[in-house]
Amino acid sequence: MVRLAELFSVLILISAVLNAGSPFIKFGIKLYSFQSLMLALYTLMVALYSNTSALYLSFLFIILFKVVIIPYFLFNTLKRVEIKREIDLALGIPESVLFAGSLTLLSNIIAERVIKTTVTFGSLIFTISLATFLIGAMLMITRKTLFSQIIGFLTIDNAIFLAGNSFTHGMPLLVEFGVLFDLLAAVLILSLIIIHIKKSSLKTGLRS
Amino acid sequence: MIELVLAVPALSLLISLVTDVVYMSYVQLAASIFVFIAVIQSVMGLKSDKIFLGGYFFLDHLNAVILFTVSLLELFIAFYSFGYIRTEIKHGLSKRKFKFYYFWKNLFVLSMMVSILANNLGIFWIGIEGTTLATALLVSFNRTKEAYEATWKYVMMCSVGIALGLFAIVILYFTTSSAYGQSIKALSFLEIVKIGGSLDRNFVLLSFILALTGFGTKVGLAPMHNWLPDAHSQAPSPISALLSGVLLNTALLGILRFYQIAVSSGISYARYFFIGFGFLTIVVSAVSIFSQKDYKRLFAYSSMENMGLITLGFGTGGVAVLGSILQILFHALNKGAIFLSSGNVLAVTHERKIKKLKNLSGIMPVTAFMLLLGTIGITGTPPFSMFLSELFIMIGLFSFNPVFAFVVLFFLVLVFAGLLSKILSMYGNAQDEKKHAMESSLHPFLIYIPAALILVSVALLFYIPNPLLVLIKSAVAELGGGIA
Amino acid sequence: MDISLNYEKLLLGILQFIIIIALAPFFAGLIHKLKQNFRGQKGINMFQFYFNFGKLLRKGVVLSDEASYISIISPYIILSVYLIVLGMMPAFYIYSLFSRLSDIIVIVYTLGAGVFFLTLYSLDQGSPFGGLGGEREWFFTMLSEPSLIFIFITLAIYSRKGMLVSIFDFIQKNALGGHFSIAIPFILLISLFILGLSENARIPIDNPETHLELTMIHEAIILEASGKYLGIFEYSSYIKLSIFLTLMSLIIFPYIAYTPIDIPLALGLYIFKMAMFCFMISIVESLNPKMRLFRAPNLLSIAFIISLIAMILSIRGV
Amino acid sequence: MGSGTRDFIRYTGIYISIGAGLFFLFFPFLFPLKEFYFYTFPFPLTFKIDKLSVFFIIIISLISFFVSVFSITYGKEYREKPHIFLLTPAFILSMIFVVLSNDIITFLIFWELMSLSSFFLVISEGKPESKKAGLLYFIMTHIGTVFITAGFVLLYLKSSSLSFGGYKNIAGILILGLMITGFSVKAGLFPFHVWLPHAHPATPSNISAIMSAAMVNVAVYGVIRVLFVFGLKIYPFLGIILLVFGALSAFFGIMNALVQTDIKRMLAFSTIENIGIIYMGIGLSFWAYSTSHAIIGSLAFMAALLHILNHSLSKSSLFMGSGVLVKNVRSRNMEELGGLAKRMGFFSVLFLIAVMSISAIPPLNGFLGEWYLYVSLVGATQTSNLYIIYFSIISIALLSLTGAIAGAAFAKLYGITFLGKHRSEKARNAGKTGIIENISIFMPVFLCVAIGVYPYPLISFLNGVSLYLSGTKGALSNSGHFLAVQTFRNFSYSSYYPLLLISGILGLLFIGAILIKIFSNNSLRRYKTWGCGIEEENRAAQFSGSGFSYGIMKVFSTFYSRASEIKFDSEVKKYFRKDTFYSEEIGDILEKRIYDPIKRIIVKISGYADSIFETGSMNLSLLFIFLALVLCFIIYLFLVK
Repeated sequence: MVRLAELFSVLILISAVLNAGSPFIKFGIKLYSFQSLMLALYTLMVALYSNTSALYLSFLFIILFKVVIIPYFLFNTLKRVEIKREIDLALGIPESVLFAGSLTLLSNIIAERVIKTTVTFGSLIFTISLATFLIGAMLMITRKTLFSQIIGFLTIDNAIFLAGNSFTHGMPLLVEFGVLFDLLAAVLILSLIIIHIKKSSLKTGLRS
Repeated sequence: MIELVLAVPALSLLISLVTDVVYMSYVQLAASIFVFIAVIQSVMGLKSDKIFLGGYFFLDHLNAVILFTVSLLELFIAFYSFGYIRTEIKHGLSKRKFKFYYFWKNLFVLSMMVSILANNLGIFWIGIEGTTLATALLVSFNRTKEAYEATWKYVMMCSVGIALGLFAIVILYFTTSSAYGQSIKALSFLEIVKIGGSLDRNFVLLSFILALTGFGTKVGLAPMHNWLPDAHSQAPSPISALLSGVLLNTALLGILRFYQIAVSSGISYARYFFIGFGFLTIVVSAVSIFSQKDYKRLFAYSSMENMGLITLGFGTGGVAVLGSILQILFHALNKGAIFLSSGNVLAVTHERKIKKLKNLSGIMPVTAFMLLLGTIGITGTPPFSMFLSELFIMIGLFSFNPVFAFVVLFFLVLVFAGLLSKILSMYGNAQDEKKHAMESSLHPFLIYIPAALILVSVALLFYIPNPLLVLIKSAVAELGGGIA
Repeated sequence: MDISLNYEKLLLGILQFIIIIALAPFFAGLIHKLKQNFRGQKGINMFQFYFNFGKLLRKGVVLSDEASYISIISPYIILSVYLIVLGMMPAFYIYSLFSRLSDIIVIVYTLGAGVFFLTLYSLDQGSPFGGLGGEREWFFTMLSEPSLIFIFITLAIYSRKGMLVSIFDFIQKNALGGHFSIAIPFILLISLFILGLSENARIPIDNPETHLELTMIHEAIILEASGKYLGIFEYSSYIKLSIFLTLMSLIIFPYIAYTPIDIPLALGLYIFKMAMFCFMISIVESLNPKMRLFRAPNLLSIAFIISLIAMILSIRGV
Repeated sequence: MGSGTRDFIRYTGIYISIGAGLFFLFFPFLFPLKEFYFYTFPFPLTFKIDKLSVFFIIIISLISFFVSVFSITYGKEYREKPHIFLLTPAFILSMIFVVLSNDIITFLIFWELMSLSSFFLVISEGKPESKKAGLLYFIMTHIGTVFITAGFVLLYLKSSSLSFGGYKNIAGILILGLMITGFSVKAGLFPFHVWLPHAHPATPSNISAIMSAAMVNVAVYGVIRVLFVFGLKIYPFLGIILLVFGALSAFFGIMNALVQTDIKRMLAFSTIENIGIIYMGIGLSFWAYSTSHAIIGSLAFMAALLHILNHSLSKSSLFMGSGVLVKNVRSRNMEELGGLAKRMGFFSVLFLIAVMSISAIPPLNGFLGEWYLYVSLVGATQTSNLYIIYFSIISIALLSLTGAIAGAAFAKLYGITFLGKHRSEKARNAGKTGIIENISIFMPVFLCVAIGVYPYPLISFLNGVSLYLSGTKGALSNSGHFLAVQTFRNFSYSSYYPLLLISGILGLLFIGAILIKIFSNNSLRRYKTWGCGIEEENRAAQFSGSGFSYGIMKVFSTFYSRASEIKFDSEVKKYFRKDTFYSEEIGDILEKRIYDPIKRIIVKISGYADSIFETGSMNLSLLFIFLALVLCFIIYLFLVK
């Protein structure tokens, strides 16, 4: 079961790296959905392992919000603004992938350094969580399309969920639910703004 | 009684969905007064921590001060909004645009109250994120390209920042759950502080760092401040006042909670992070202020500078803590006055650029004068109350390190010079043609409220009511600062 | 030194005062005469300036349309200011009439008051030349004021006395007593001589004999004066010359009478010394051309440095 | 606002000012209580009267009283801006309370109130240049306040007392340096003086009179209080530094005053000069007291106090006079005035006396202060400390040079403004001065003369102040009717008999006038001034104000930043030019070479910061967040055990 959980967690990281390697937005949203599914499955594994009832509910919430509703909204918005791919990349695709790899290495170093006490799922999960977090951040920093930025943000969020659900065996349900709800609201609002910005211009050139 | 502080905004939030905006403004007045009275009732004479609503919320002296600040400023803002809506509608803005104004505003205030009063760190987080979302659509109120872009930046940056905050909470929970197990207690601030000494320091420090950078984004600490000038300049002026005056402090409260936890677990050097970020913020804002072209952005930078100073004060400790807490209150009032009077300017001229405004004292003498007074007040010049708080912060800084204090003072002078030169260049010349009529198109509240804020700011220098002083002193004691 | 008054001292003081006032035009005339003789001219009568003065007094006054009260009062003020400074000098009798006033700083500043009114006068008629003179007058005053102050202060430090009368009293007594260092007074004399030339509108700084508007200094100021006012100005300038000559004569070899009996000898010596200095001035004036205006600071800076050296020497000598 | 309301406000303000001036003039005598409080919360405002503050209160209230009386009629100029007259009493009262205040917070509150109200007064005329001046003034004064605050905070940390009572003789060199720098900014001492020549011309004349004659003194009060009461007297070199900066300030101020043609700007530079002289006195006396040369100390201190009073009296009357000129001629430019002595008889005499007083012409009061200073400087050359000997020699040289240039500058001021032919049509049509204006100028001028001629009661009062501060008995004696001071070690006196001097001059004047009257031809004829034979009347042929300072300016050209330009007619026919235009601008060299570059550098740095932080790029902003995070992580890795 632990092996399986580790597989899911590695898949989360892989999907994040894949995201870094693709300029296509639709694919990115699909990847996010997949990543969330992996997260949900991982949560399920943890729930089975530690037999915490709250985590089962958490699994359901993740499936509901992250795998279904949020991608749905994003697809919806995408349809309305009609963007297909990232055009203007601050960092080229090969470089991004290489960078993502080195970030993983970096997070492994940090994890080895920080975690000295034995944690249930070992330092691997921490590494993955941190690496996903950093890759998400990298996506946000290097991508100029608003969608990619949202996806980056959501990746960061997944990383935190991964961390939260692994070595703490689940946050209190109230908090988790609130977080998910806020996330949904954020994505909603961001989608709304994307549509409005699309009306005037496509890129974010904030200069007043 | 304290429960009402949460209940009343929630109730008026619901009411605002079904009522017309003009009627709602009356309801809002009543609600704000009610909240204010409730806050006074529960805050004054507060002896020890008060836990309520099943342990999810609590009131100690520190958040009582901030709660008081929020409700006081909110009261003024409610009155101002009353006139603001009428003026804007009179100037040709459609009523429809204001339809959700009160809804979002009440949501904003509610989530602010929630995060201030939250005992549970998770709930605090939810509240903070709630403020971001509630104000997001207020920032985009003008529905211009700039407004949407500012909103995008605001939501994105704050969300990322708060995601870091969430990470901090997760890591903290990880350490505390070893003591309390998988229960809600492990996220409860009061419980964590109790067992601070037994926590794993490495993790506490990590969570403190994450919280500082995460919530620091929301506070507007440099270099995470980039959303702040955009959002402040684009939001409607009453909302800018709330954003600048109290929202930043609410986020700061979160950092302070983590700081308290860090201190309780015996990390003594956490304060150097405060000093570093505070100083950097002051430097960045002081330097940036000279090249601002938009007056609301200018004041946003001034907010940044003040938050930097407050953070610095908390970091240096001692008397400076008293200064910082006073500064939170005074800055809210003073900045409120500034944003409200600049709101008047905006409402009349519809012009944001400093260069385009050359004759403010000719067009609207009273507002221009209030703007000037407020600007002078915000830099800590007597007879405005911020003098007192800055003096205390300075005393703390000087006892920390005189040379460093002097460097900080230098940057404060830069801020002063920048602000004053920009405002004076708008202020106007006597030779220019006078058009007094423009000010009379404003609703009288738009004049009275900033004036009242300035007056209160002056009055607080000479007379701080004893219960308030006791409250502040207890808050200082909670943060471990000595009082002169 | 005892500066308390009695009738004898007062009377003799007044007598001395009147004598040196009366002698003032004589020395000016002497310089003029000597100068003309050097040039090989026959020369005027030595007492010519008395006649000039009398003639000017007899003439009526033409006043400019633009003249205000300044034109009317300043000649008198200038005259009395110079008179009072002259009255401080213990020319040959120690208890000079205004000996009590003869504080070194007071002297310099009182002289300054004269210049002040002179320049006010120069501007009063709205003449194109008056201001020219006034400006140059201040130009030289400004350059010579520090030297003048230094000279007096050096004297004061040298003798450790604050008042001119006591200073010369000290110098005379110690000159006879053998404690007299000749160096400092001698250095001061050089400086004072240069200042005397500049303050009294002498060649090479100024040439009052020509009436070329672009170069004149003192004459430009009083260009509009006529009749008795011109007379007063002329007389004032003689008195100013007398002041400087007297100072020089006192510095180099003071012989001052303390009792009425010594007065004739002292007076004789005084006139002799003054005549010697007149001779020197006339030599200098004959040998030198007038300087360009902006070269004058060079000369005056030499005077300043000399007095500075004297001052430092006098301090270190203590 | 109706004109009736405006008048009401105006008169209310003026009468409050007059009342405040009169009240505080007698306040120390009416209420001989030493300390009093106002209970505010949480910090009470505490005040205390001692001999030093009495002196300054008297000066401030005296000047305020004169100027407020002056404002009764002069204020009609500003009837459109009645707020000036409401700010004036606030300004006056805050000055008085600064001097009275006895603890840090009170002091700073009133100090800044003073700055604030004067700032509003500076910008009250609402011209672009007054805004610029106000900005510069307020920024400079804020910098000064920062230094003062820093000093006070350090004092507080050292003594843990907020009240001045706890600060006796504890301030070390750092505190003294900070606070004196701060006060010097307000006083307008040499390197910090740049605000002053801008602020004074931009302000209504009655206010510039108060600012220059009273407010600057408040700063000097701060210096004296800090140095002599708070200061440890173990840093004699601090006194030398003050002496040197004072001398430089005096010299620099008067050099610039000389070349100005704007009357008020010129007076402002003269304020810098006089502050320099005051600082010389203070510095020398501090040096002397800290090296226990009590005699020199008390002499120099007397010089400083006297000069403070003299400067206030003459400068206030001069500024009021410039107000009269502005009101009647509508010009502050000397080159547009001229010939006013015939039009404004009594006023021009008053102005002349004030001018003489400030250029230290004996026997007026201005000379008295300088005399004390000279005497103390000469005394200082008699000490055994090499440094003070050389610096006092330099100071004597600079002081005498300053004195001479001051004479030139003020002769120019009076000569060009009042004498000669009218230089413009404005001056020809100048109005008459009012009685109240004349009276209000007469009062300080009368005091100038009175102090100059009969200073003995004042001297003994000031001696009391100096005794109070130093605790040692000086060597001042004014037995009978002369001032005699012991300058030299082995018992010799310098002395000055103002009464004898004035009676001597007047007597000689009288005798001379009578004699000449008797022996001369008294016929008088009026005729045109000689104009080289040209018959046409040409007022432009008169000597001009800028010409009057040309020679000195040329010799000291390094002290000025001069930019001159010759423009020709646009139609370039080389040998047949119709017109040429010559324009010349003389600026403050310090402003051009130091202050302006600093300003440019700050703006440049700000531009860089702007291009880094405000690119508007979302990605960059996020990058900054993560960079901050990474930085914190790195620090964290070091901190982790």
